[in-house]
Amino acid sequence: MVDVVATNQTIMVVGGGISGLTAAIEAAECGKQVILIEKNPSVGGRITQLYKYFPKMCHPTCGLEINLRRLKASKNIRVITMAEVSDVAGETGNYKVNVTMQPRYINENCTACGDCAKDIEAEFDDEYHFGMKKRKGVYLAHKMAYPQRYVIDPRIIGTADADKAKAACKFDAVNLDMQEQTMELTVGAIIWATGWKPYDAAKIQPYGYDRYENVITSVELERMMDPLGPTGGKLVRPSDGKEAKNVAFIQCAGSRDKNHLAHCSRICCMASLKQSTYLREQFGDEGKSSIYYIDIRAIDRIDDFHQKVKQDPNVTFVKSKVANITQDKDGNPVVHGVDTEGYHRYSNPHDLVVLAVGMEPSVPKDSLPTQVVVNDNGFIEHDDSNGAIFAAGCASDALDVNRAVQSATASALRAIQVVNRVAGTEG
Amino acid sequence: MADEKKIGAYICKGCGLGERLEGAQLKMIAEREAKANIVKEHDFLCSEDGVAMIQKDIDTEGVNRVAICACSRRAKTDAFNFENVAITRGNLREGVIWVRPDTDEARETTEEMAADYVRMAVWEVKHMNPPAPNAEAQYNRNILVVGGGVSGMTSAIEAAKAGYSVSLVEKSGALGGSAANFYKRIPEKAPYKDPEDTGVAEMIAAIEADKNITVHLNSRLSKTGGAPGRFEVDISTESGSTKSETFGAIVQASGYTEYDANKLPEFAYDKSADVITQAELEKLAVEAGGGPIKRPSDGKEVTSVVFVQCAGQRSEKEGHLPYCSGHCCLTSIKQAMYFKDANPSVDTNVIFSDLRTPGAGGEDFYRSGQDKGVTFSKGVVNEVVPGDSLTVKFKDLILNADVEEQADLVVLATGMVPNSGVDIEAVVALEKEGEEQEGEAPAEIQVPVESILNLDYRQGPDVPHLKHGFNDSHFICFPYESRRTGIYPTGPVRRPMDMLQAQEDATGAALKAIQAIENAGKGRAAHPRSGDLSFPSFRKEGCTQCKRCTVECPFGAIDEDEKRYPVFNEARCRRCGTCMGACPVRVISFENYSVDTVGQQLKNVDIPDEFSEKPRILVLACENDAYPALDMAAMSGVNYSAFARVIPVRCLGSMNTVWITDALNSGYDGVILMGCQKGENYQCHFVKGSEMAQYRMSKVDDTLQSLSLETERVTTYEVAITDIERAPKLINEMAETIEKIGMSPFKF
Amino acid sequence: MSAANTSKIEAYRNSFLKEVEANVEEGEWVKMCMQCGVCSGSCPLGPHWAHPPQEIFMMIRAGKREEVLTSDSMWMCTSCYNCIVRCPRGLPITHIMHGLANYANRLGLVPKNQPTHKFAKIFWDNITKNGRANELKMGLSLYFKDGFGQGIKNAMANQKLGMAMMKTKRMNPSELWGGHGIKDKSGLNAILKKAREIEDAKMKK
Amino acid sequence: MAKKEYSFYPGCSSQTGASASNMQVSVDSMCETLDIKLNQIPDWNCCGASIGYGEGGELPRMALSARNLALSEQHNAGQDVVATCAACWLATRETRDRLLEDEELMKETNEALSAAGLKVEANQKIRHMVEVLIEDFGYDELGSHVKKPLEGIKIAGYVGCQTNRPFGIDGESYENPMYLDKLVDTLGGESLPKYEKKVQCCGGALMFSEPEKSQDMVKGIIEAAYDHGADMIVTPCPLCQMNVEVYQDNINAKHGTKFNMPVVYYSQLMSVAYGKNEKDSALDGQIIKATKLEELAKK
Repeated sequence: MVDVVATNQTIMVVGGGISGLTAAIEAAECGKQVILIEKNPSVGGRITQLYKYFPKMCHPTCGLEINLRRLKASKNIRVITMAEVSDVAGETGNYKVNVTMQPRYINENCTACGDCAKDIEAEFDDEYHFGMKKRKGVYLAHKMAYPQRYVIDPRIIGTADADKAKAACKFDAVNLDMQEQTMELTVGAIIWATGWKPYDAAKIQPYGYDRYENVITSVELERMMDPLGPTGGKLVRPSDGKEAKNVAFIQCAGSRDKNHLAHCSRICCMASLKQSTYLREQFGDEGKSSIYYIDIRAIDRIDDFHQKVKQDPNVTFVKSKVANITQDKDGNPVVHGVDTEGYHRYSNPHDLVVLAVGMEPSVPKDSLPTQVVVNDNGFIEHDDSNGAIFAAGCASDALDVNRAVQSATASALRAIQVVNRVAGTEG
Repeated sequence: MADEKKIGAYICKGCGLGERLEGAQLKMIAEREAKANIVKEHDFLCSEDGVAMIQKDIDTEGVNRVAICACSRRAKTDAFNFENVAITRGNLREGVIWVRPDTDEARETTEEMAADYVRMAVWEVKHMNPPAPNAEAQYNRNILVVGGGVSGMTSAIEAAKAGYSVSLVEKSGALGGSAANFYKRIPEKAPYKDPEDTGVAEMIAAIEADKNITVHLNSRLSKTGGAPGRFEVDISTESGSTKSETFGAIVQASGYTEYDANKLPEFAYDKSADVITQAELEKLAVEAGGGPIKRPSDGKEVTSVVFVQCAGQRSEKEGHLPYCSGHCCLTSIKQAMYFKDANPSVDTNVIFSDLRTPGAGGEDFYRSGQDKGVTFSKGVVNEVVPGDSLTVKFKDLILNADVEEQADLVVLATGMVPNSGVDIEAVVALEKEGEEQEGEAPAEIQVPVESILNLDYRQGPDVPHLKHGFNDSHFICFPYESRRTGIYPTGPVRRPMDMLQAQEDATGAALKAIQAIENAGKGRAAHPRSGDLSFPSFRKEGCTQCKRCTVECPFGAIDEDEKRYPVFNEARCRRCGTCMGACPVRVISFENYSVDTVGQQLKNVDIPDEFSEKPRILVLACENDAYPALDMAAMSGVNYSAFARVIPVRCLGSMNTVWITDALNSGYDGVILMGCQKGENYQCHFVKGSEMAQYRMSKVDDTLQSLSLETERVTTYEVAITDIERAPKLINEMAETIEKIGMSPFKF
Repeated sequence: MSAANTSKIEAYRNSFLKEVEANVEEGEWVKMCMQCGVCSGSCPLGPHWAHPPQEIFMMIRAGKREEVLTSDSMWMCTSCYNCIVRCPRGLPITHIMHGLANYANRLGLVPKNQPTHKFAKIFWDNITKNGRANELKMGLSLYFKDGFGQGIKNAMANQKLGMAMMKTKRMNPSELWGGHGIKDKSGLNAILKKAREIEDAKMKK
Repeated sequence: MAKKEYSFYPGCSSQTGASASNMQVSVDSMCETLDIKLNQIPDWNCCGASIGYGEGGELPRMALSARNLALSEQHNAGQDVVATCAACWLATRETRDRLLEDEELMKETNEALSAAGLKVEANQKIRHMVEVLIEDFGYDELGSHVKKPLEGIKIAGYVGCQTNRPFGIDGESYENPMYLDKLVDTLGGESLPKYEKKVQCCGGALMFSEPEKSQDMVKGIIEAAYDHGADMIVTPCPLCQMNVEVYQDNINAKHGTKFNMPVVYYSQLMSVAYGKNEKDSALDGQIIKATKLEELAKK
């Protein structure tokens, strides 16, 4: 049983993505006790799957490195991975939270030496690479994974692979008898930072993501750019490995659409503008991008990035929501629609189509107290009736990283106000 | 703490180190050569038992310098975490055995590599001291908020709610800022259908009722000095009275000024009273108070209104704003609703190029606007012709035609211009050029050159601007990290934003202010080296008052005293060491990081003679990006030359050129510097570190020539944390270069 | 005031939009279009539309009454419902197109010899006469819609087809004399008459 | 399985001697095997189809379908209304839905109906025959009656528009419905699930007023079927069947193609698979003979 000390002066942060990490660290560096709950084997969340950030084109892992150093240096934060909140009860300043922890089958002794994984045969889709690549049944989620500890996939428990892993470890770090655990924690305030998931592109039937190999999502493209990723950092199309030099970006794939997500996901326009520069990066003048859009939403001062991309003769902007996609004899996806600026029809073949998929909030309504206000789009609203449950990042709205961090920092203060009040009354 | 240094060196044999390396050999080197007082091996050093062994030596043997020769400093950090001692890590795993093939021919060079890393660790820690909180640390729970608009009021209220006391300084005679003149605000709650009350009155009331908040109206900051935990601020009123107060931290919420529509003659703002700005429409709406809105010229009830989006914005034209102000689309929808809600038969047309209503609420509000009958036309307005009925000439981009529309009223969505004070870098640039037009900042946008903070910092009176006059943070993941420690710009002065975002932003800024106070009180560094207790000090005797440290400090932490000696304000310092790298006479150092801690490492590497064919390559790597990249290369099984000796540095800006000359003199055959990207999109978390290093290295060529060494022997690279394959390649390339040009003659 | 001037004043005013909202089936949806163009791109006869749906919506907002109502674009609608299921704003575009066509017809603004318009009339008369479609008569009147001579040509051209249909008992010559129909014709016509009255009464001008 | 009863709306084209009379024949044969009883709505009238809009306004068109609903409620109370024609199903269901969501429309419609002493409540479910087969029977049940599997016959499932949009069959996509393919497989035939024209419009009613434009689309539908090696096309829609089958000569004449692609109804496939003869399966109704089905039916 994990021993976790929590009081109603403790702040619980649910979700270890950029928002949760930020909230936890900022609060801890104000001297507060924080428990960080993460459902995956390691913290970092979605940003670890991104190649670059707009508009600076810097690498997300750079900021993550700093945050991880802050996290390691802080004695105020307790990180619990592979854990999820199953139930929350109580009120401001005094919540009882039920946390369920899945077994990792590998304990703190792990030095990440990798011996346990060496001879494993079982392979599974690598969720870190959206299944575009396989990983072993014993694995380290990725090179920046923290805690830097291996994980055993429950699917190999009871197989010879599991025993191999155990036998290979010199440090007695493998424990195949680990079981699911639950515990009840008392905390004063909760920061809800469960982030988002990419909208299921298969549901956007006219675009045939489920039918055409060369129609992929924007998040999958980010993995392709990873030197250690499924394509070794090469921008190629899935069907035949041909270099994807002529790419269509389809905006509002699932966003601003009553048939899918009614809200605008905010990040997709900038993401596609950013990704158009990947083509430049890989193919120079031969890399051509076409961006099919309704409105380019490069909000506030980062619009200058939009202006810059616009000046690139290799990037074409078409004011149009693509009607549908077909595939020609050479396996090229062909996008059909109407350029609404002056009414021009098009049927354009491309090497690859990238769907700028929307942000679907991952707010599990049922594990939250009923009085927490969740709007029709699935985001948690600011509302007094939420008590001391504060949404951070994309649990509160469709936000880019910069705004998510802003929101997380704000929610950290809101939580601190509560625990300080508690401390005051408790003297 | 005891002054006499007692060094414990601990050599791990786990993770294959035992099998790959000659443990006894390493032990002997640590004892005999490096003269560690206690040297122990362990099969599993990071285990409870191993850690306990070290702790015991600290407690009972008085070990106060700990050299852990095991894995990278980035691994098992939580295990090797001992109080009140200086710790270093000899990177034998990621730094040696994981980047070398496990073959017989490789064995010898791998052993030598390991041996050197043990030497380096012990010599480094020998010159380290356990840092203690600096003496100037002061705890002050008062927060100064500059600006009484929505952002400022929010910061004040939120900080007060957390139990801190706040002084709110507002230059005008009343709180509320721009929003005080708004009729309604963009909705912040579902269903996002109608404009909502601004809530400004409630905020003002809350502030007046809060005993933790003191308000100074008609006041400005005439002088701001000191540092986090001890800011000394002169608050002067219009009447001339001045009172001095001290604060722990500062929130700068100085807001924005609406762009001057007179700069847009094509829209006839100067010719017709019925062409107005969004702010002016708010006034009309307040006057109408929910009734029909009347036009300024003759008080006639408006029957048709056209909203011109991006007026003077998102434009490269001289004098226009190159950016988007973010809120204008939503604001125009809100304002069109003012008309529609009062009288649905009023025609309201919004002419836009991209309609920007992001997020959950934005799109709902857009739909609600359409539902109320607000029409939207994608188009570009070329001209507004004055007259009893205004003629708006625009190109309808959907119908692809040049068209005209008649309207009683035209509203221009002009953008936000930040009140960010003096652009100190532009001023410096001008001084350099030595031009006449003093103080005239040639930034893209003219911002009021009147200072907001009047900092008496060596580097200038305000927080440096990032872009377009906004003093935003440059960092995606760290939006609050301004370049003035303990001073946090928030709201539209930081980035264009609407009220909802400003309130969110200001709440976050309040937290950062509180955090700065808590850190300063404990003498801890702020981001990114948060928690670091070390701080720079200098030997006054040696100082030549050259001012380089005061000029180069990216955070303006160093002032000058009357004798022009540097004054280090520890609480302002971010511990990057740029000053240390800048100092030509090497008098600046940190307890646990100094010219010696690095110098001694490189000097004590074993340099085989010229004919050994075993060159030595010194790699100085930024600890945040290049070093992790090499670590991850090791984790991925990428190999690199056994001749490399990698030393992590806090920032390449802390690189003192003496290290290069020392290295060359002691016979290194090549030197590689790995720092972060510099320039406009710099990725250096200390802003100018890598740039400074580059600048210093430009002078190194002379040194090389004077030593008659090939310039290829010293190279500087920009390396990102993702350069997992490239970074090792760069090292191998240097090895090849040396093979070509031959070994260094400077070997003894 | 000259027509030119009025149209100038009317440009981008909502008068026509309001007229459409009041008198056209599902017309109140027109204002909700966000000009994404998915409808235009989804229409199987798209290339034959002088003004695709999303453009028509913009023209309505721009007050282009004549151009819209005299256009034959909406007569190109094959009622395939692609636009409806794809529209991100949930506009019942097919119905709006039908509504606009019907409204243009009421106002007598449909371009001369618009074939679908003619067919629609033939069809309606045909089905309302007996309460059920008489395919043969419909076919014939269709052939002769452009006059007798053309009618013979059309008939000849499709003779083979007709024969085949009859051979397979999918067309019955006896239909020419009476043919299928409902019993309560008068009742049906009374219903339609009443319905038309109610609708006319609601028309706003 | 117990007998199932439905209130049946055949529609004009299904009448004897009308263009889709062959569908009706095969539907009856299919129903016999599945023990389905179809109770025809007495004195039903035309639904107005999709082209009715030109002359008939919204309310008159609603009234047409409303009259059928009223009669069904009166004579076949408690039964779901089932249609075999896409246009009939669509018009009737659309009317029902709009009547239910728009009180004023309901009021006005009843006002109109009262002219013939009728009243509508729109309280019956409106369903397509294919829905009935899939939802009330299911593929397994449908398969259980197969006596002559359609072995080796390649069949392109052409769904068309109005059976598929805006309502469609539950759980099927508007862009790529699979139920015809599943049905073909169920009957032992060879489906062509990648046939990309399965929801391409055939021109519908515009075949009469815009023949060239419509026939160009039909051309694509048939070409694709040939590309996929289809022996025949199967469809649930009378207008689709007619448009795709009977104009192949005209298309050949105009484009020099050699189209001779049989187009049959799902009900004909089922009837043959269920062991019925050519006549019951209305194969004699094919202008382009479905030879492979005939051979199978003969066996």
